[in-house]
Amino acid sequence: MIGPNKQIRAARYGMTIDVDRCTGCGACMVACAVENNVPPAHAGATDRNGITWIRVYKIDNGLPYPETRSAFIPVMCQHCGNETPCVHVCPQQAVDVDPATGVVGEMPQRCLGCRYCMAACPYHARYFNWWDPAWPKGMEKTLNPDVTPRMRGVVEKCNFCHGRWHAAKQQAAAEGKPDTEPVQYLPACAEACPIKAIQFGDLNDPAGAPARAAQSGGSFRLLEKLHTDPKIYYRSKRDWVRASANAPHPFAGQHEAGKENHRG
Amino acid sequence: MTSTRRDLFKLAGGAAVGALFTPAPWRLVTDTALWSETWPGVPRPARGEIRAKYTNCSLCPAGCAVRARCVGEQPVALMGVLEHPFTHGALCPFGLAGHHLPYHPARIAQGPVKQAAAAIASALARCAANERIAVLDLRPGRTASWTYRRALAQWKNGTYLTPPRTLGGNLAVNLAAAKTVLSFGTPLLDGWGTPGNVIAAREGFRLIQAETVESRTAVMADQWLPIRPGSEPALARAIANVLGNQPLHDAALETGLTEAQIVAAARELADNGPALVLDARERPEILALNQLVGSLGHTIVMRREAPVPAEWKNAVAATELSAVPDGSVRVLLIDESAPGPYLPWSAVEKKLVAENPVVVAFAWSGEGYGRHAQFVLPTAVYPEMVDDIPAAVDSPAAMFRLSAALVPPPADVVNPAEFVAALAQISATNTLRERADAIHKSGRGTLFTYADAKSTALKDVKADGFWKALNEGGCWMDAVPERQEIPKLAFGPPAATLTADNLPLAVVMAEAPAGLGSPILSKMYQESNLRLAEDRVVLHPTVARECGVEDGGRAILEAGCGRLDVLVCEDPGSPQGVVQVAAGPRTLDLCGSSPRAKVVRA
Amino acid sequence: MLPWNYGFHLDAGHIVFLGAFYTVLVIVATTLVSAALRSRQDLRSRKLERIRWHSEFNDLPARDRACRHVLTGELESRECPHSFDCRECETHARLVEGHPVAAGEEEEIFGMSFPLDRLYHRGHTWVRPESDGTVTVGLDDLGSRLLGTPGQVALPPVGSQIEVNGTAFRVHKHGADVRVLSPVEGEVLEAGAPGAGWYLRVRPAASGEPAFRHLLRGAEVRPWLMRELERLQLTLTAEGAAPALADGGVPIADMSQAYPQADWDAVCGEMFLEG
Amino acid sequence: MRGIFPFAAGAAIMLVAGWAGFPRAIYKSRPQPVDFSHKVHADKAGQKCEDCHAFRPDGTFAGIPTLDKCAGCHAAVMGATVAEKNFVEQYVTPAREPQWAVYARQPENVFFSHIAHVKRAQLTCDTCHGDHGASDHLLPYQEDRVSGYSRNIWQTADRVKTTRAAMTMSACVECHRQQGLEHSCLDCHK
Amino acid sequence: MRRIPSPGSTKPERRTTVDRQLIPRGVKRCSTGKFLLWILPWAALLAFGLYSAGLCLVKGLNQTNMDNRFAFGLWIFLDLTVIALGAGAFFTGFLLYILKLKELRAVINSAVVIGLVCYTGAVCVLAVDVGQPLRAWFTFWYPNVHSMLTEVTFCISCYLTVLAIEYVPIVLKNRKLRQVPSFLVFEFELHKLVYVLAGVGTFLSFFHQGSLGGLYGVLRGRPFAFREGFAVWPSTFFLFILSAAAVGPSFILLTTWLVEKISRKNLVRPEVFGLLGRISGLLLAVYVLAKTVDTLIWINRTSPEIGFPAAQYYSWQPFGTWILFAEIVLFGLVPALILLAPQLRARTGWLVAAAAMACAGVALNRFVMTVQTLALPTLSFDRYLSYFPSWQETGTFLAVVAFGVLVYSFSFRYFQLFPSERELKFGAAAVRER
Repeated sequence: MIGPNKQIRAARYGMTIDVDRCTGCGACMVACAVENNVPPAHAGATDRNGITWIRVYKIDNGLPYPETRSAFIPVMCQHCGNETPCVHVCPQQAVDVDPATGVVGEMPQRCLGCRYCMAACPYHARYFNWWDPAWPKGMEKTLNPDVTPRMRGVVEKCNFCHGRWHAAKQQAAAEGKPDTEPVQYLPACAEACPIKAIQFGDLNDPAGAPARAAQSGGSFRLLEKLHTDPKIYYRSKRDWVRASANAPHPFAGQHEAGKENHRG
Repeated sequence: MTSTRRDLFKLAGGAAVGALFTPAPWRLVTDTALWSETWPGVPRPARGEIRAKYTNCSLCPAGCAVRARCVGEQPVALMGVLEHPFTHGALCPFGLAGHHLPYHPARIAQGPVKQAAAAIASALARCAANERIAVLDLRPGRTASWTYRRALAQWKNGTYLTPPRTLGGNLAVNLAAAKTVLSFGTPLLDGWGTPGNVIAAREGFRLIQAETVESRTAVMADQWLPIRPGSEPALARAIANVLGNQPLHDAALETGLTEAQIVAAARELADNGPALVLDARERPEILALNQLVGSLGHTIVMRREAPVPAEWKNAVAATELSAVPDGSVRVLLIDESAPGPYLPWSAVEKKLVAENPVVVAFAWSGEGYGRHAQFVLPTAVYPEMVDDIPAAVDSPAAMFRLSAALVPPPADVVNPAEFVAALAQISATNTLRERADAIHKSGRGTLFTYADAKSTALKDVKADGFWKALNEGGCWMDAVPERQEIPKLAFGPPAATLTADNLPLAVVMAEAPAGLGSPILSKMYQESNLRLAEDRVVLHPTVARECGVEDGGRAILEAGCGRLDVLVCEDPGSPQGVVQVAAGPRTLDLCGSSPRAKVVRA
Repeated sequence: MLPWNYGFHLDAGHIVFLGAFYTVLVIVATTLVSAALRSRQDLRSRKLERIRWHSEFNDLPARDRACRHVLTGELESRECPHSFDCRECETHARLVEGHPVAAGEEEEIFGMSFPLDRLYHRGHTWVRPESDGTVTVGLDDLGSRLLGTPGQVALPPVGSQIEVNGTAFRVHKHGADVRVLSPVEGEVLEAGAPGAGWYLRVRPAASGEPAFRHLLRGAEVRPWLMRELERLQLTLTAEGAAPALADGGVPIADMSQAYPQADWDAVCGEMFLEG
Repeated sequence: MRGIFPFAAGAAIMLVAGWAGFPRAIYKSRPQPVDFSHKVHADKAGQKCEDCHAFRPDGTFAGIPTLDKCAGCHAAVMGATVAEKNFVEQYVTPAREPQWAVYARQPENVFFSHIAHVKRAQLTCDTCHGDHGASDHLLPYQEDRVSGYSRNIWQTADRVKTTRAAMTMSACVECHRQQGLEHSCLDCHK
Repeated sequence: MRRIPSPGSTKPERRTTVDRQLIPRGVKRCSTGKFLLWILPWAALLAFGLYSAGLCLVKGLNQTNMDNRFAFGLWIFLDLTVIALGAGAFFTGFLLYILKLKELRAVINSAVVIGLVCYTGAVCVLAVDVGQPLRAWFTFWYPNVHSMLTEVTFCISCYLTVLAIEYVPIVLKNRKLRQVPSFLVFEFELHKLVYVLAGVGTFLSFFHQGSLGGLYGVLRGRPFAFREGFAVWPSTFFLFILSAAAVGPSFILLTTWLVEKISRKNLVRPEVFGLLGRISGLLLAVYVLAKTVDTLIWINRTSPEIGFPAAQYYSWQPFGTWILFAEIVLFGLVPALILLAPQLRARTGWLVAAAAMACAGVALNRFVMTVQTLALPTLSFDRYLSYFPSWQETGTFLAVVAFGVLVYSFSFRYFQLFPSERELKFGAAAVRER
């Protein structure tokens, strides 16, 4: 990738998600699917091969009823900053990190569908088009023109609503603003979250909401130990929620081995 | 010259080598790769100018303000109107994808309109003196509801039926005033009332959620009281006893809570007022707690109805479904076009006459009462329909807002109100405008317009301007009178509790939208299991083992009114002795009136 | 992959990776091309026959590649490094210089006729110098008995060149297609016939002893023939001809008739040193 | 020499087919609905590109004007050309939008912002569109049968002679690289 | 040439079919009918497999049971296994042409065919396995040189080319084909240069076998597979090379033994079996040692350092520690010891059993690296899921097996795969005579 040699201020777009506010309503998932032209489930799709660029996991503290306490963790592409696991494995440069925005971008049209990046991603934030995308008859009229629908056989994932970024840049150009400053925009999930649990912005901007939230107490990132430097920060006051972000088995020993979250 | 096989090989070889030195193979290789981007099966989004249109979501009584992002005339995305003083820009997942509904595969486009009309006419002709023609309106209070009531007044036995409800009609909940909320299974943070308003008010009150399972609201509540299934009335009684300094008896045993928990909850209600008690099933004995904790006039208030034209006053009164004698309805028209609470079919069916009742459902899909009705007449669906949305349960002030059509409806849809009006031979073609004019004439309240996010006193707006604003995205909000009348709550007797015979599991209904949502909701229901789909049940692993079913396996849910094929999800966080089921029309029909069931291997 | 492709950067990774890739491609391509060029050159310089023989000689079992001096017992064990072309063999020259081959004593060996007036090739042909300086070429007695009365014989046209260990002529018999190796190098002058006792009359390319050094003669014939009969016996056993001929027995005139169930093609291939 | 003949013949046949026949066969040609003359509009009507091809307030490019824009002048026949007469009769009077084929229509996965190039980068129209604005006729729209891509965006006759498709990423990349504006795929792709 | 009919020939020539004429001279092959009977079930299997693969290509990969969690399934696992087993081709070539172990001439042709079959099959399955085969050339055109998969793609395709070129002399040596002079000469000249190809093949194989291991070793997001290493190569890179080299000869041994059993012929000398076994055992022992050291380093350092106690990987059933034991001891150390013990090696039963165990061990290793790696969740709240291949996946793979058997059967019938076969036949005849 060619670094920018024009004098621009690089952005590092990121999010802070307040887990203590998330009600798990699913608005982010739906808004994301609407925004990014993700088709509804094909007959036969399951939670294992359906596509949703952002998936809300229900996690719990591992205690038996009635001590069980749950929380919701929306997981999308974490836009890793450091040796991004997926970028280095792609055999044909279909994945890159934009130095100007920090967004890990994936080009479905370049993708060959080898799925190596999916094996590389510890967050399961990448989805493969097992089927031809199919919308019920007539519903293709509601597709967002700013995002191209993907064909089958390619991998796709969250790109912080790049269509919106393009639109915001274009708007900035129309307003005569210089292109040296990062544009302000909101991805669909952040906009749709009714309780505003998702804060989005430039993490390089210390005054920005996500940067401040990320600095505050109770902030954590998923699998920080792997040193992937994700740009999605989470917040929770609950210790067990923070613990679950990193440990492979946060509650091993509290209940029978092999217990898994069945409704995640 | 004779050619041999070897010459043929040579020719082919030469052709291959020659071809390699032309652009053809290389272009074809590139082109097929490009073709794989646009091959049939990948739709191309329409391009065009992007503009915003405004409307109000009519998918539930909340009526959230909506800004639609349109390409040309076609909405491609919906979002809330952030500046709206009441809905605050919040939109639930169903509302976010509402623009897909016209293309839902289950949509009905045509129906036997003439046959239905003829069947109704002939039924009316041979209607006995004690038999009724009734309209079941799932969302009362609309202008269409007034049309029904006016139309039904034309017949001797015309009866206007509504779902049973205590709050939401004349009684509204004022969450903004609440300091403590005790909720008995109400999905308060998951679609109850107006989500934007609830979220805005959430900081102001402490929420105690008494519910068997850890629902979405329970997760977010300040305190979750995991009570035994069906023990809500017992908990209410126990709290009443604490407040009345009576002994608790065996409440702790019955509810599965500790006495300390019950006492603490009661104390909190009493000491940290104004308090509010809500119940998902609006059981009178539970709502009566409000009287004890002094909510009336503070957190439960009287609400004026939006003004109506004077000439509409000649209308029948509303009757709750349960108040109608069994076997008395000859003709039943069910308006599902504005979704409301789904009443189990068994409760509706027993009101029909035994022989040859005529049941007509007005619906955009046949998934609700259409499964039971003789005639299903297609209606427009949001965002095609034009309808008004009365104030939601949590709005102390009356409201008037329109769900204006963003896309034109198909040609063959029926307007239920106009259909009924035509049967009764009254005029009902311009009722929304008439209502708007009546509101405008009252001069009360303010008009909030979405495009410019401005509030204007209604008296400063002209009648035409008001009508235009309502159609292009606006909301009228009544002024709240400073002095609240103290409402008199008429709480009925406790509902009879059902005993379990051979059905070992208590059914806990998970929240579900009324009616079908966009196909894209498969993200939540099917692909992520974030919410329970109608064909899934949740069991504790031990219970599943006892039932002989396994995670992800097929099973049959058996309840009082039949059986249903379901998929089993095991969840160690689910209580034992309970089966969690999504509250869809099918499951409600199955076990709505008797919340016990059993699960057997398919 | 190419510098003008999108995403190509001139960094260490690309240089090392693509450098290795192109090197491999070049090596493989060079190998292929040089093999093709060399074979073209071979065809042009009429090395076909020589290559065919080399290739077939290489495929012979080590036992069958034994040096003639091993057969006579002069050497313990030696594999022929010259594809039975003793004309270029220094070892042979040295040995022959020291101990010239003794003249043969008998014309009938194991009941077969091996006249002393001719030289024998290990592919069961003989060369008989004629008075006019030409030579005649024919099948030896064992060869004749193996083939019996040939079904079909394809002789080279008059005037064509044949070379040592190259194809002399082809014989079809009983499902066997036998390529008979040429014992001499030279121009075909006349074609004979099975009935005539000889098949080709050839003007040799060179004359004198060194030109025929590769052929067996005199006392060498007997040990060689003994070995050949052993081989024949083994071959017949292996190829399904049972019972084998008894020790000391005389091969009958047309052996293929005697062993109809034997894979005669394989037997002939083995005995005529063909792959 | 006879040995090489079949080989040479095969090679010759494919060379001719590949160089002469293939470029013709791969494209599907479609005439434009109206024989529009940019020249006439620029010269006689004295219009600039942006008079018809305008930007909307949100920065999007409106592209080919819709019929209302044309009908603003051509409500009735103004000139004497057959093309104009046909246009008025077939489109303006029955208020039917002409189905223009857009030479420069970008593939679905490309986000191209006109305003960023025109307003920010100060490129003139002819940098990419050539002298399209001075053309007298519209050339037929040529579409690659396999990929569905337009053959060129320049719409000038000399480009048609080349076999290489005009709409390639390399042309974009070349300029972006010079300008130091090449960051990632999603700069231009959507 | 002039043809002169023999005066004595009155009987018609014995008829020879084309099939007969193609079979090498002097070796015994079953009748055409019997051969067809053998071919038939494999051809049917191949047809079924091609149908399965066609379904996957036409309808898409939804025909498989793979999903977003098991993005790699049966195909990748078996591809890795098949490629490891096919390593016999490069390694035998290396031993024969570079290290001049002349005895291995007896199996080199067979090894080349096995290699070709394995690699062709693997590459074909990979072409079905990718979502957009039409774009497969992107990897060559726009390579990301930092990706192990790029290295694998380049090396495998190059090596497949090399194998195909190495296969050419075997084909051209066919009795009928070599009657064409240019074929004969080309075969001869190419065969003289085959050591170059063997060298290139060794280089390529070395790298792609390693890169296949590196494929998993570099996955930082999969602590189960992640390994430290040298420079850009994680330790799995070297372990894969070593294990492939170790089982390559074992697989050659196994297949040769199988062919001997099926064709009921002696094809190679027992010494060659012994030699193959010895080489395999030696390398296997080295591999087991290296693998043990690597596992210990991983358990005690690599994994805990990123916060994943290694024990927890084995708490997910059915992937208990037994799998580690089976992989290293049961199918690693045990066959290595058997192969290294001269007394045991001398007995065919032990030899073959040990070779089979070694092959099973490498298959298990590839299974662990593929399936277990993907099955274990990294995120604590992620689900642990299972996967079972669909019939289309199985069918596609069976096509590879059938294809392999068919190619090998035809090669065995018409080409000289075992140069010592004739010799051994005479040896047997001599024994019979005595």
